[in-house]
Amino acid sequence: MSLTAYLTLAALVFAIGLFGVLTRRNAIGILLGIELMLNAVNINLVAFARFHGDLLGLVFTLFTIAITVAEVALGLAIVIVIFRVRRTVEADRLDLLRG
Amino acid sequence: MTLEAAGFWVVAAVLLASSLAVVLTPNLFHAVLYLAAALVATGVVFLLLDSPFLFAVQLLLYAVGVMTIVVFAIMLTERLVGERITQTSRDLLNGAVVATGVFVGIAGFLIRASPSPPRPPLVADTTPALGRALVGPFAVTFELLALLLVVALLGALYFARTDE
Amino acid sequence: MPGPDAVRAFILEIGLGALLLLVFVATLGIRGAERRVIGWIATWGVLVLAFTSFLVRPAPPALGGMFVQDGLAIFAKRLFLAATFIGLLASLGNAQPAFVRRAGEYHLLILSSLLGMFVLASARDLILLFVAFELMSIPLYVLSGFLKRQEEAVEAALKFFLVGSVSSAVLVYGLSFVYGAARSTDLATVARVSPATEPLLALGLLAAFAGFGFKIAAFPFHMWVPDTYEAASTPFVAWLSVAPKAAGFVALFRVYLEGVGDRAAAWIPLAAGLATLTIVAGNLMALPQQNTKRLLAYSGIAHIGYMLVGFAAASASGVAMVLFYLVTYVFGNMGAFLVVEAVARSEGSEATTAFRGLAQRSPLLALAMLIFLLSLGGIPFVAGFWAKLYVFWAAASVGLYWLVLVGAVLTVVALFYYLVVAKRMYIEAPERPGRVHLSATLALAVLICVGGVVVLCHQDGGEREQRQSRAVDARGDSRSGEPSDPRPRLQPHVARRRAPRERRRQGQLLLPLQEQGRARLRDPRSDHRVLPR
Amino acid sequence: MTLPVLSLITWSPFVGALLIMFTARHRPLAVRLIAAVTTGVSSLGALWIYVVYDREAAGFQFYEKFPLVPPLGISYELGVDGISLLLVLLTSVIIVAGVFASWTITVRSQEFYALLLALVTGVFGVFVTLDLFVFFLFYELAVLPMYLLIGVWGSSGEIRPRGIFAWAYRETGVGTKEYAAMKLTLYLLFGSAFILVGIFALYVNAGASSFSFVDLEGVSFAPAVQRWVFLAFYVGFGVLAGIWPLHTWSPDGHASAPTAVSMLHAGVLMKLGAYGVVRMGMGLLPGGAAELAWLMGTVACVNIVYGALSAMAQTDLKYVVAYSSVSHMGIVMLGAATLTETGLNGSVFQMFAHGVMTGLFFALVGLVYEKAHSREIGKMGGFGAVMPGIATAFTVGSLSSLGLPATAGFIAELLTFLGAWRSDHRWWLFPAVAGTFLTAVYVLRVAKQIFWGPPSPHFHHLEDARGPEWVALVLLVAVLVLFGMVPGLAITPVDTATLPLLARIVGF
Amino acid sequence: MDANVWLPVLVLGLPFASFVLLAVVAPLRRAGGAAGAVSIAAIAPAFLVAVLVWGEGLGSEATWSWIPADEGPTATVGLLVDPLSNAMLVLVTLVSLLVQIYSLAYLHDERPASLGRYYTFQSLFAFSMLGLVLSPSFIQMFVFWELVGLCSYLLIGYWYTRPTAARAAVKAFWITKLGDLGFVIGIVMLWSATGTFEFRALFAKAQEHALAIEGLGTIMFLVYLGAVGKSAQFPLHVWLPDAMEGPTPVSALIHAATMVTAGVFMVTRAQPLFVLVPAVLALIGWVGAFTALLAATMACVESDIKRVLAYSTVSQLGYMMAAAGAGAPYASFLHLLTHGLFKALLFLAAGAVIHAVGTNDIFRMGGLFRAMPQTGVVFIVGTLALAGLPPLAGFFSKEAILAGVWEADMTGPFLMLALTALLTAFYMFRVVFVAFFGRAPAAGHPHEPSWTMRGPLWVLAALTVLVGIRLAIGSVGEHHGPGWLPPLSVAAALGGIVLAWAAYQRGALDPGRLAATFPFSVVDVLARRRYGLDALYAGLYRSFILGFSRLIGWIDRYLVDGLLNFLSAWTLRGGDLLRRIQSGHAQDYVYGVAFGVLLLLIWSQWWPR
Repeated sequence: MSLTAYLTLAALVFAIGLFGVLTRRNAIGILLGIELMLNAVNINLVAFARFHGDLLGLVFTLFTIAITVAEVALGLAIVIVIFRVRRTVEADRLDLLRG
Repeated sequence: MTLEAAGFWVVAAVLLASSLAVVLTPNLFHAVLYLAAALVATGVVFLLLDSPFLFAVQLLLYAVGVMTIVVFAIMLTERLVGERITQTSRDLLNGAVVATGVFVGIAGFLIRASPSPPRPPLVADTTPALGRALVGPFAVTFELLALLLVVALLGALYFARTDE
Repeated sequence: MPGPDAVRAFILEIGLGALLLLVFVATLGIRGAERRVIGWIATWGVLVLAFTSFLVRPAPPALGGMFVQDGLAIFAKRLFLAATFIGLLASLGNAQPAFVRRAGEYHLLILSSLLGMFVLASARDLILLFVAFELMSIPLYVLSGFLKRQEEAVEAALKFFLVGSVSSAVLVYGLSFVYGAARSTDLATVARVSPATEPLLALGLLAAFAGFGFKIAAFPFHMWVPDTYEAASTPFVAWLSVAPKAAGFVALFRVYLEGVGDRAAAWIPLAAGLATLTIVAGNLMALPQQNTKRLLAYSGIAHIGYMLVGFAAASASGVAMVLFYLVTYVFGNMGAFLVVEAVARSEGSEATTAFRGLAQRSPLLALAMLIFLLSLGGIPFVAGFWAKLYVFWAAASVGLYWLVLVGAVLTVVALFYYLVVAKRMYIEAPERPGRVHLSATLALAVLICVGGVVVLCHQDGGEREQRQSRAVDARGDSRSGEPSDPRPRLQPHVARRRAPRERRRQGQLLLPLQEQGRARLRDPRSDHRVLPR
Repeated sequence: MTLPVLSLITWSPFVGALLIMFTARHRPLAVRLIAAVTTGVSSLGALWIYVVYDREAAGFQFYEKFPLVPPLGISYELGVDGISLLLVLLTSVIIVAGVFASWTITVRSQEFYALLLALVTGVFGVFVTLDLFVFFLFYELAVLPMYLLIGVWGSSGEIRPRGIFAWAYRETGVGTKEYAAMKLTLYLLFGSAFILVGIFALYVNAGASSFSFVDLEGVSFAPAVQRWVFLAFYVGFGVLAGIWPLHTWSPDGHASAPTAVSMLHAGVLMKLGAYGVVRMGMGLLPGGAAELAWLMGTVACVNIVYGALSAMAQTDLKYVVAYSSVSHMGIVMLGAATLTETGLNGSVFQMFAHGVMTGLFFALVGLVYEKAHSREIGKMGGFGAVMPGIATAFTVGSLSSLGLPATAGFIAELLTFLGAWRSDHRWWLFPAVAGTFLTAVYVLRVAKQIFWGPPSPHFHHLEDARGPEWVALVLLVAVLVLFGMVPGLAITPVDTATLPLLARIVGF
Repeated sequence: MDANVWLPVLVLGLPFASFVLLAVVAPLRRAGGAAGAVSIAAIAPAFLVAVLVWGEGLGSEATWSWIPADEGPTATVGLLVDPLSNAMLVLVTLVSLLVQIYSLAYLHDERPASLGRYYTFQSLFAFSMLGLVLSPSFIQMFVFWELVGLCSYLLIGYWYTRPTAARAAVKAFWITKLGDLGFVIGIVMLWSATGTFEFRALFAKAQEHALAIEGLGTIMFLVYLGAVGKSAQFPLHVWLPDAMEGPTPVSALIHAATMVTAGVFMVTRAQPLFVLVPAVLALIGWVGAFTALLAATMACVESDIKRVLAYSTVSQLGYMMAAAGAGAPYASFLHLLTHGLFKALLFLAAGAVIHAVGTNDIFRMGGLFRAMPQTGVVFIVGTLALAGLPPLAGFFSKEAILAGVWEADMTGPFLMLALTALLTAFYMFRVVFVAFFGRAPAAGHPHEPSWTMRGPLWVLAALTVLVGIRLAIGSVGEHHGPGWLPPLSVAAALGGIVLAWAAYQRGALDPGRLAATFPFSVVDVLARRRYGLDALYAGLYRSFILGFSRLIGWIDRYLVDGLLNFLSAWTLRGGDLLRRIQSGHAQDYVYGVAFGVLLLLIWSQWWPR
């Protein structure tokens, strides 16, 4: 398969992830969307690395994965603390600050 | 159709389907499971791209690790709520339009891009080189990553602990 | 292993790392209310580092070119240190329990974010850049929700985190394309990308721009800003409003001016458009605000727009002007936030009405606030004026007169809301008598900001430029006999290190930056392709 | 080393402001005395240079220069020619009168005088500086204190929102002093944005690496630059000069401002706008001036007639005077637009004459307001019987305003008329002349309403001007009449400056 | 400086010194009587010097630079001393002197401060009027022209607490100013074309036929407009009757003898220029004659004694203008002088009457001759002079005018003027019969005035007679009219007198019934309404100027400023609307990012390829 195919696949996943982020109400659901977006990045990077015969992409991917994990962990912690304070994890209900 | 192509189509179908399921399914648990599927499918894509090491990382560290904490979080918040986690969605149409727009925008660039280069032959196993790179030129970056993880954990811990 | 040269390049980072360790150890060793000491340790440490930073000289690239310690980086680091010092100093007097008991976490997070900024300022490799970017960002999410019992604070943290994560995703998605197009993560290589793959590069840079746009809070990526500023603790917000933005701008310069070579001019319309949008939106949205912090948040967005004006000049002088703008912005904006902190502490309100009659209650504090507001408003005799002047100058030099006009006219709109605060302080009668009390450290921080705002206008109109123009003359390219060179004789910090080989024709502005890039290509050390194909 | 008399003039009030800020806390009399002395020093200096000024020689005299920022070509460069000489004199007259006219201010007088003096420094600075950049700084200094001066010490008018934009009126708070202060400040800064762009454009296009007026004067700019930069200057300075339709800040601002500030603002600051157009616009961009004179003159004609008619429609005394300024500034701009010697002399003369007369007006209006506590014309009447001195001074002011011979206003208008008919657009004469008639209509109508007629029982207790206030009134009236009878006092020096200016424009 | 110059300067300087003294030294002014003494002490020697100047027939011209300019002064000031100005000097100083003396008694009830103000203005007026007649240039004439207008304004409004006086003063100023607009435009154009304001230079050019300026007709017409306003020519005559709100001595001085004749004086002075434009000259003649007739008809229906005199002044000014227009400046000027004398006399006498009876209404007087015979006699002398009966002064000057007009082949004006002569005699004797010989009881307690008032009356009466005799015997009064003219003129005057006698003394004619019959009814109705001109002006003022100003005021506030407020309000509101995108929902913020990306992607269409 060509590089473009992989890139297109990644773009689709990216868009789907974005869609999830935009439409999910549950904060955890939103996080899942973000995961998908980052996943698309990894596909991109690996595909480029393979097609360029280059290793940097793979290195990049490793870092991305690690950072993603960190972000998810932190995000979930925030969700939990939100839940503790506000008794909800619905992002739309969190609108004390506005305007 | 080569084997690789066939594999790609299959994996792509699975990946896209599970991704869509992640964002569309009403049940959050199911969504997590679909995400696991999507991550595994991604791992398979890595495999198709001759990166077995990354496949492993993806599977072990990412899919499993992420899954675990997400499930924990769901358990934590759901149990306290005491209701089923069926989540409704916000306006799907707006999201779909914007997401499609972004995709079309990206695709426009992809189309304009020069024809993709031929896939070069695989020179050698990349894993050792990867390892060397991490302790070589990217050592400092790696250190920073470590710090980052520590800090993230510190933050997560700070939020999650209930003492005081 | 890195040699002495490399150590020289890393000296500030190493020092900061040591400070981190020190704070960490202190956190483990000290308990309860004694933790206040941690704040002092961190503050003193940052102060020492700040002094050290003035001793640091540009060093050759380290890590095979990934890490540079050039004029831009050093300047940025000084700026971060100054901002951090003021921010830490101001939060020393913060007696809220969360800050006393959790001082260890608080300072660790701030310092690690600072380290992220340091590396970001020096990173010339996409991977390092991204990691540094994240290292800078992740502590900020935590810090903005540091008052984790407060509904607003955690809400703000979640919003900040969500928008930030998505932006990070977009950023790294873009970076992946940049890498894909350039086949390298080295910015110098990026600058040489063959036109055949350019659409991908363009896509990558655009997407990455969104990520940076989030960090600097350009419209429409700014939306997390007001909520976060309103909810988070004020000294932190003061710092948040300047340091990460400065880092974002430095990264922008690295990627978009150094990293695109001859095509920098292509960014002019985009940056100009974004600048216009940001200025207009920021200023308009600030108009109806009643909460001073929110007001300053929106005004900060507008300021980002003004900096983008300098960025839009896409010229060496533009970079210099934006850097100067950042300096004045650090002092002016932090100062304003700190006065808000003082007043809010005393009055229990962050609304603009809390400022009523401040001029009669605490004339000096009111005067300080007035000076900050005037500086933010770009009024002569204070630093902000020179800053605006210089970015406009840079834009005018490349013929962006319309942008200058838009910017200048919207300054007037901005003055409206600044003057509303001034009105509260000076025209309206106080609601209750008595001075506004503020802690000594906070007062000192405010004083430093006042000093910065006032002194900068005296010095930087003159001395700095003078020095630079002397540098120009020394190079002997003042082109005697050709007096009609209309460009202001201003050279950016980034260019001071290496003299350009040739002066460019009008219209091609990025010479010094490109020269740097090219020089690196000739430098064998810059080749870090150690990896097998 | 000669005495840097221009610096002395400029900075003396500033020193006064500092002294007041730091030494005279809670001592109102000391505040006033410091103000009187420091402005007095400026005035003596102004008088001195006026007397000593070499009327045979053209060009800038009392020249001072030292570099501020050499690489950018910014320097502290002072000098006066005939035009600025006269305007410096005007400023000194007005500020001395202003200090005396506001002698009775009691609320926060320390800050009031300090701000007032700072503002005056800005005004002097604008008139004497020859460096465009420093000019801009002084310009801002002259504008900014206005916000607080009006906001704190001003008075609010009574305007009930009506008409199609009533909601906008409620939204913006029309009529209040805060509104007026804000409007004035923002409007003037809006104008200064154009000025700044213009200055940059000149600097960049000249390539001379200098902001010096003298240096830039030697550059001939490309026609497009001339046109656009002149337009920028015209709009930017024109805001301050009250050109239609950018004038609406001035009635509100002047009406809301305290007496001394109105005097200074209408009397001097509006001139500053006109001065900017003449000095910067016409002086540096002769081609642009020649090309756009039609615009200037036509707008000026609108100003004259429109301002007069608007003044007639007002019911608030201060608004009447303020609109009369709009009308009279039209004469100033018209005179400049004629591009003739007489016209330009008339323009400068009108700057002076209008400055004094409007200063007088605002001083009087301030006194009347202070005593009667009303600005509504309809509520006043018969004041002539109880305050004959004020009535007389008001009459003199009115007469000068309507261009009666033997007052300075006549000379200015006559010269402008002469210039107008000799310009390329003869028809300008007619609106200008019509303006004088309309002025006669509203000004006498107001004078009649306020000072004539049967004395109202409400106002029997009112008193005439007293003590220091007389100083202001007599000074202004005397200057008005003196320059009206001996116009050569002003025109001889002015002519030395206008001729070279015109030579460049015509020669372009 | 030789006597030719400094004597006239002295004449000019004395009142000026008096004015400055009174204006600056407030205590002196507030002393009232002392101020009057100062003023009189200044004008009396001025009068003597003026007589000396006139008697010696001095002539000179001196100018000094006034408004400097690069190539010679733009405007000069100076003196032009010639027979014309000399005669005016005498007239002005004389009437001024007499009026000032007269006023001492007339205004002795005034508060001292007011009286001081009065004499200050009087001095200023004397100075201004003298300056006007001595003007060597249009510009100086205009300067003093305006100054006398100012004095007129101030003195009409002398009793400024009276609303009517205030209104009349302002009206007078406005209407004359209206004419002055023409004047100033005219001289501006003239200067523009010739580069000078000076009469001598202009006349020289005119004589050399070097004044072939394009539009000279327009210029002279505009200059003439000034005279229309000042000399109360149709249609700008409406201010003069109202000006009677001022003290009567003021009316005598300013609104009869001197200031209102400034227009005539100017046209006379500038005759060499006017003759170059015959059309304008003809217009002047026609307008003058028409004014004369129109004013006469209005005088016939007026019952206010001062207003009758005012209309008669307008009418006589019309005479003068007609003569000037007919190219008989000499006649015009002669009439100016004689009219100055006898009209001042009439006004002062009327003042004495008013002073005595406390009313202006002739129908509330009656039989005054018995109570104040001296006043009656001088009034009748004046009336006869005005009616134009020989050998009084008026006869000869009127003769000269009629002759001049006839010889200029201006039949229309001539007929109008002749009719006016009849009417003049009629309305003047109407006053005489009603007020002095009427049977109605007089209001108040009529009595002869004090000597300070009577003195000036007798002096003027004597002069009226003496000048008439002088004209009768001397060659000065020679005229070249047709032989039938004097009888016709006398007949007209007598006819008017008889008519008045019949209607008001004898009762043979019922004036009311006469007025009701056609065509008199039309005239009567119109004249009583002042031919609607006042109403027209009031209407124009109210609807046009005030209405327009209200419109502009509205536009300014609600459109020009309104637009600004609208914009700023919308800016505020725009901010308010815009901040709604800040909905508070985290995902909407993500939408922001997504939109931003989309925006960038769309923008990239302009990406240079």
